Amino acid sequence: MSETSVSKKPPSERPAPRALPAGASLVRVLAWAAVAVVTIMIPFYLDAFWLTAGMFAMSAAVGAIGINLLTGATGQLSMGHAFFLAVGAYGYVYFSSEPDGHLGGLGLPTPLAAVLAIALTGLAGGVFSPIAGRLKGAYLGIATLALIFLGQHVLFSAEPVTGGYNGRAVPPLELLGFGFSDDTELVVLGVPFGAPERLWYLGAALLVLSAWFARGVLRDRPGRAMNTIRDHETAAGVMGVPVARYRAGVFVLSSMYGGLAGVMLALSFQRAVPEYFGVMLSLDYLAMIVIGGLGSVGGAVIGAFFVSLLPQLLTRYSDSLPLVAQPGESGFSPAEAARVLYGAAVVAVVLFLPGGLLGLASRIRASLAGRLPHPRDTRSSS
Amino acid sequence: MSAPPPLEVRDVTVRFSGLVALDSVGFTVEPGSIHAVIGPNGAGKSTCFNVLSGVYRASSGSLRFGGAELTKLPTHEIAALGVARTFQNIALSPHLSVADNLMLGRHRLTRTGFVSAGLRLPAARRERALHSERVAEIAAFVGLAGRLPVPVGLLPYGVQKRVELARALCMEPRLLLLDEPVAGMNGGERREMAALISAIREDLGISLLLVEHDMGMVMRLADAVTVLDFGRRIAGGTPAEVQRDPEVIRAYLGAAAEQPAAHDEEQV
Amino acid sequence: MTTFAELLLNGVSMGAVYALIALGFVIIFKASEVVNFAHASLLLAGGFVIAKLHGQIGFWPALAAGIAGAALVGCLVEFLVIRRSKAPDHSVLAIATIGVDIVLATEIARHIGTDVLAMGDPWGDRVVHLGPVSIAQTRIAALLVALVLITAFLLAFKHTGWGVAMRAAAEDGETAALMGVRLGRISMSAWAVAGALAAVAALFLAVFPTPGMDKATGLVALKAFPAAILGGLDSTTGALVGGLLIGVTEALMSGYQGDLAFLGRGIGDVAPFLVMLLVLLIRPAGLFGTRELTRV
Amino acid sequence: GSDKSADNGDKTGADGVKLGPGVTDKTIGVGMITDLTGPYAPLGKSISQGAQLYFEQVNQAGGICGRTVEPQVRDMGYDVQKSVASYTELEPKVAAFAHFIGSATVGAVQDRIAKNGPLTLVLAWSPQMLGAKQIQMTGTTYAVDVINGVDYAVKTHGLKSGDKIGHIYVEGDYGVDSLAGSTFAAQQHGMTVVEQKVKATDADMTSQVAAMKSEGVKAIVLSVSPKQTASAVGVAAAQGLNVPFLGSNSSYAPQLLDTPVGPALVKNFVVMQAASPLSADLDAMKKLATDYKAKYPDATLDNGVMAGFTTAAITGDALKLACEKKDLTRDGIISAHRSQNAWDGGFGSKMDFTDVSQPPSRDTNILQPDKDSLGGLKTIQEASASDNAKKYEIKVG
Amino acid sequence: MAADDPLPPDRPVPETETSEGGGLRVRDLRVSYGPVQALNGVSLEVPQGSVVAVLGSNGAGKSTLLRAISGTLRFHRGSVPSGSVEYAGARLSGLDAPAVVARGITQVPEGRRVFGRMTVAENLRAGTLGVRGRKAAAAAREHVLELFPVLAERAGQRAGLLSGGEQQMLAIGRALMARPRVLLLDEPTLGLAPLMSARIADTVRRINSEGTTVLLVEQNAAMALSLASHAYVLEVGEVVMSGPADELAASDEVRRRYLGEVDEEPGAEGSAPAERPVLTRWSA
Ligand SMILES: Nc1ncnc2c1ncn2[C@@H]1O[C@H](COP(=O)(O)OP(=O)(O)OP(=O)(O)O)[C@@H](O)[C@H]1O
Ligand SMILES: Nc1ncnc2c1ncn2[C@@H]1O[C@H](COP(=O)(O)OP(=O)(O)OP(=O)(O)O)[C@@H](O)[C@H]1O
Ligand SMILES: [Mg+2]
Ligand SMILES: [Mg+2]
Repeated sequence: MSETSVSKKPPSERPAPRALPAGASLVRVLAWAAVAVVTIMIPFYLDAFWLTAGMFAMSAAVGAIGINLLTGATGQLSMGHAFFLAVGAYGYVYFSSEPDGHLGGLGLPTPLAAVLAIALTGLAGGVFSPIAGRLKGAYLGIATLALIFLGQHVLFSAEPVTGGYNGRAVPPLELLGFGFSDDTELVVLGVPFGAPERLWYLGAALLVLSAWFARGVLRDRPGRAMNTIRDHETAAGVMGVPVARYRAGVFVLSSMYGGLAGVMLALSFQRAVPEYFGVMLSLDYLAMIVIGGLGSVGGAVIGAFFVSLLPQLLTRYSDSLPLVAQPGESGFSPAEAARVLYGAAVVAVVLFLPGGLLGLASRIRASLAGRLPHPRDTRSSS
Repeated sequence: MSAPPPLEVRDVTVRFSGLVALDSVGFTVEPGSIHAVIGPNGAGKSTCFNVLSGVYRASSGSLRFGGAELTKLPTHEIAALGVARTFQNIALSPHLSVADNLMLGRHRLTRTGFVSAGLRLPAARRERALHSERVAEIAAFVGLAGRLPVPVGLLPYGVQKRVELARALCMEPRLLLLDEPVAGMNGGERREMAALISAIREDLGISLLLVEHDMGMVMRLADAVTVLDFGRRIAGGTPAEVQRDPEVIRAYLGAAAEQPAAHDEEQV
Repeated sequence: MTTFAELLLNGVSMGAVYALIALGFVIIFKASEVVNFAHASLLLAGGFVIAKLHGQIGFWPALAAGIAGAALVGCLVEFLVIRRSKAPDHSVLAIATIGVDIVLATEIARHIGTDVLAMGDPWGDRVVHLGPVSIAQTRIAALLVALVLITAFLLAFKHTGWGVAMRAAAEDGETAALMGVRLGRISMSAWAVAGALAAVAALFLAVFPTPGMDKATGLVALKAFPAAILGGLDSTTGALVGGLLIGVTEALMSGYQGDLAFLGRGIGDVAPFLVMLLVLLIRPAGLFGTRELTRV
Repeated sequence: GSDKSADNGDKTGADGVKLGPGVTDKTIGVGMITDLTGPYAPLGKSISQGAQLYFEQVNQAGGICGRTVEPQVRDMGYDVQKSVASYTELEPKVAAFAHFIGSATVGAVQDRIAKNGPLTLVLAWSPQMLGAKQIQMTGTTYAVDVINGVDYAVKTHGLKSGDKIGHIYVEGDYGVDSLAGSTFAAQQHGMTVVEQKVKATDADMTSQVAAMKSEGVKAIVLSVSPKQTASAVGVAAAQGLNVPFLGSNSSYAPQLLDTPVGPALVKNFVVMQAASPLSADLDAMKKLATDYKAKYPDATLDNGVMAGFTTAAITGDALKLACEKKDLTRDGIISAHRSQNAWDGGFGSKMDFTDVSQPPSRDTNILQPDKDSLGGLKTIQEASASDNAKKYEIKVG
Repeated sequence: MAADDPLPPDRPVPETETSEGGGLRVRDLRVSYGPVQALNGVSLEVPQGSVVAVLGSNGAGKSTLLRAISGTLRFHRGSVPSGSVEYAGARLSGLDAPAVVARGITQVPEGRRVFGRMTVAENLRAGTLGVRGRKAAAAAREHVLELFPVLAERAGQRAGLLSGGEQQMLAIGRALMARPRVLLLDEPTLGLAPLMSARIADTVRRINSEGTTVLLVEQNAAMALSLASHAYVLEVGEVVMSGPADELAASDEVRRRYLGEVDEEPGAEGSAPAERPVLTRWSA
């Protein structure tokens, strides 16, 4: 509704947060413990396909958390996220690989390279801040779309750095002598631990860290400022929040998350290919936070897993159906079906789950925990 | 915190494409006083607030608050000087709890940045504890004690108005600008709000600049009144003087002033 | 020199087509503040119908059918998705249109398959020679059509009840309803119009100098984004100016890419976005967009 | 989940054949990673159909090594992530990949294949695909095709030293490598190249052609998509730029003949392609045509089918050879494959798989659009390698 | 929705002059926003041609009542479990807003809600969208501009930039453009200068004298009661009092709570300040 009206309309989404009964907190602890155990066990049971899929999902989750800080919490639509993933990925590759032939590189220790890559994305975000600080809504969204096209142009042209169209190999991360690759033999409890297994744990750790950090940001002073910029820019300024600087700041932060996601992605790909960092990827990220739930860390993570796993599952099991649709016969090929289903899923969530999957979850919890306070309880005079 | 400095408004002019919303307006808010700005709708009262808080830029003129010249400063730096305001149209974050909305008021008094918040550094923890205590105090003072965890959006309008006031108080202002604090309230609520405002002045000794159409309330609270009409200052002085001013009666009070039976008198 | 003139002319005429697409975005945006990512598939739908029918029923009827068809698809999207959405804000709805686009594009692509579909248009590959420079008749047609349509909508938005209702609905649905505006109809009409425009644009995208339409034709819609934005998302004039600007930039940049090699070859395709960024730096709401003036 | 602790190391089967990943006593898994939903979907469809057709015939003939071949197709929609996922999934289950479409998509897993992957037939013709024993391209590289083409043009259209030739190429290694070819050939003839790079999404070549025209080029090489070819040729015709066009092998599709520019194409456009055209007068080709028609009555036979069938056949022969050597381990299959130096499978063009750093051939057919011949192309110069093509040195990787 | 069930005996049955004239009639209306019960069993009657006022503190359910009549509850995810709304004997319940407008009932929404990005003139034009007839519209425009000359001066300005009061005038003017038979006003004097609220009051009288029925929701009880023939007091979703305006104006309860006159007994809100904790200055 227009800013000019005296807004008395209470938001109908999101029920009031209620202090959890003592039991609930215990339940929560147990739940988390369970999640932790499962995460640790998975590499012992699932094969490479699942682990790689998992790694994709986890890096997506990190990236999604980033864009949710920006788009969800601060209300700054960004379609350029893929660009920052690219910067992260290629930054890492360039910093870490030894120069060979026409391909350049700095040959730095891989952990350092990773950190620098993230810093670099932050820088890239900062360079964009004159725009990020001033624009909002659809305008910012499409302005950031430019980043994708510029980015891809550079990726294709700057061959010495990016290796051009076919990309270039990603040096495996090596932490304190432990390499995240298949090179060294490693067998744990009779299970061969190759790159996928090792990366799984790395991914999980990084995801937990970034989620924890983002949660901290959202729950404290910066988060409040961000939300107010989203809800009422002027009020934010009058309350002492330097709006433009904050917008730019959040933009930088979310780019750095993108950067980290890019590094993780590169590590699991083992090769960085420009093709990948296109518009579709950016849109997928938007889909993630909307499907998961805008503005929250949990939402980003759920959405990321949903969006990055769904198509893979659909294609994976596509051969349980007769594969190539016979020509002439007008039925879907399972692959097409997978794509359509994915699109439909996006639509469905937006339509029927305001607040996304997370919103659904919390609404269920709310309806279990009881009803909203009666107006009586929220009355002025009584 | 010492007594606030005076606020000196000197022939401030604000133009919007075509129309002059403020036409070389000038007045002074004495330290620790309640100064009311009244005038017909569209006279320029809110505009006046908006230049004071940096939302609009004055085309000319000066706004001195203590040592500072406000006309050149961006909103957040004005806030940093201890100038707080409420809005004529509620401007809260509906999804955030009352507590969070109030905590936003502490923004200028706190330091926690992305890093320390993200890493939950002890400094951030300490700061949060310290300030939420104060927020609770202020909430109790304004009568929001029970409501801290409730999302603002679910509160009735009258209560939201008080959250606005509380948020402004949380900035620990030295100058507080209230734009129609009792609009949309019924008699009982108006009386409460009035009491609240004078309590603020007594307890904190800060200066208040008040825009209100409820004459009864203005008469009761204000130490001095400035009357605007079509962006020009047409009268000023004590409430009594202003109320008798024929110009003011013509432009603003209308019949209301003569016949005490009219509702405004009785509002308080 | 002749090259320059030729490139310029070509840019202008291509720009006209971008303008038509941009206008589609603008209308949806005005009516519902949604950035419509499904526009690409509206294009495909319209073009597909024209291409399939012109054989049997002749070009003009086919064109009419295509326009109707795309409009219908637009209506369906509105009726099945936009109207049903409980989405809290517009950027969320925009995401929904992404989903819609995936579904539609996949489905239509499946029907198009490998084919390159000709439009059977009357202009063929005839070109008009203006002195040394030559320009395709199709492009002149595009330019004229764009000018006419855009002026028409400019007037419609300003002066017809439909236009007022549309803007009212976009800004505050509840209040618009209180004025007796039938939100459903308004937004549906907007989508229908956008679809119709898409069909027209599709026609000009797929006729000479391009051999016909295939399933990638829709991608051109992406190029219309910068056009719509730098013109101003809610401005019909903006759509035109933006479109032309993009068209010309692109034509010149790719025509002279030999001299601009230092920017990396193929700069022609990114140039539009560079221009857009420059404009936005100076005018955050685009050239003709109404900037959000809020007051408190 | 799958039983992880079971190591995928080589075992020996009942019949004494050494078995590698994807091979059991009953079956041989063969993977195909293709594009059924992305930009190359139509091509991908024909390719997998071609391959399926081959393996069906093989299985009907009793399979390979007494084992039935189990083709496993995955669609990666030309998406890099999906392609990585598909490879990761199939890699442990298959003895070889009968085809793997696309440069970027292969590129994403190239290093992993080169490390310990199975024999992989790639449908991408950039030099990056050379150098690893596991990775095998068919025919020759983009560059060599173009060189042959330019030499042909010089021969037939009397281009001479000092002339300019234009080259419109699409972003990516298809374009880049082709450009390398034209540049090399031009140097050899003392000519210069006028470059115009386009994006895959560009549909209108007017600006590019205008630029060419103003440069006064004598011939134009097209390393673009069929649609872009049509636009370029059409515009040139309309603007009276009457020069020969030389198209790389993926720049043409028979469907173009039905579009308004059909005539112009027939008039002055030729395609350079390593594989023989479907219209070639070869028994194998005819058989393929009939079999395909039989299995997919209302599908159109195109180069895709042919390519899919050929790669499948190469894979099949490698497996058969390995079987004779009683070694179906990865290394067994690969070395069996690499031992062949004149594979032709009845499809005309001979291929030499022994040198991992070279394409299996340097021959190119010069073909001309033609409505009446199968696949819309007829031969105007039989497969051969020009001197320049022979001496052109291919930089691996 | 339960069809018109008879009024529960415990509720004060409004004794109305011309109820057969079939004005606006609300019967035992319940409204809930999800879990929030905003109205539980409200009945009231607005006879043709009368002015009826609804008083009540914040959150009492006044706006909800109007939304239920004008069919805009759906915009707030509100639902009507039971009860009915009738106008001139025909059921309104279940109709959507445009249908209600078509029956000559127009609401001025709470908080102005002018179309900020459109000009004042366009806002007025928007007011006519629900009704037919160009000439009628022109006449209505005359009438409105005569009531609020400011709107003529600002005709070209974007409504979002008007002052609070100007916006309020515009909102009312916009509603009058539809020449409604029943006008629902939600806090029309909100934020208006005394002179201006007096003007609004006159306006209401005038349009009422021109035959428009008015249902007036007001915080400004004094003004409301001076305008209305009949009034209802709403608290927490229920009618707690109702009767002729003058009688209500005389009742202590109303005088204390809504007219805000201080009476001496402590304990009421009057003494709220006494309970208020002292706020010390912040030092840190
Ligand atoms: N941003 C703006 N652009 C253009 N005109 C404006 C702007 N803000 C205010 N105005 C105009 O300036 C004049 C003063 O507005 P202002 O809001 O200060 O009035 P006010 O005294 O607050 O009235 P009210 O008591 O109704 O709130 C009005 O005529 C208004 O239309
Ligand atoms: N959209 C909504 N979602 C949830 N609760 C709502 C909604 N709108 C109103 N309410 C609740 O319903 C009750 C009645 O609201 P309503 O706005 O009708 O009160 P009111 O009498 O108009 O108050 P005011 O004087 O502030 O306008 C209040 O408790 C309010 O919190
Ligand atoms: Mg004001
Ligand atoms: Mg209300």
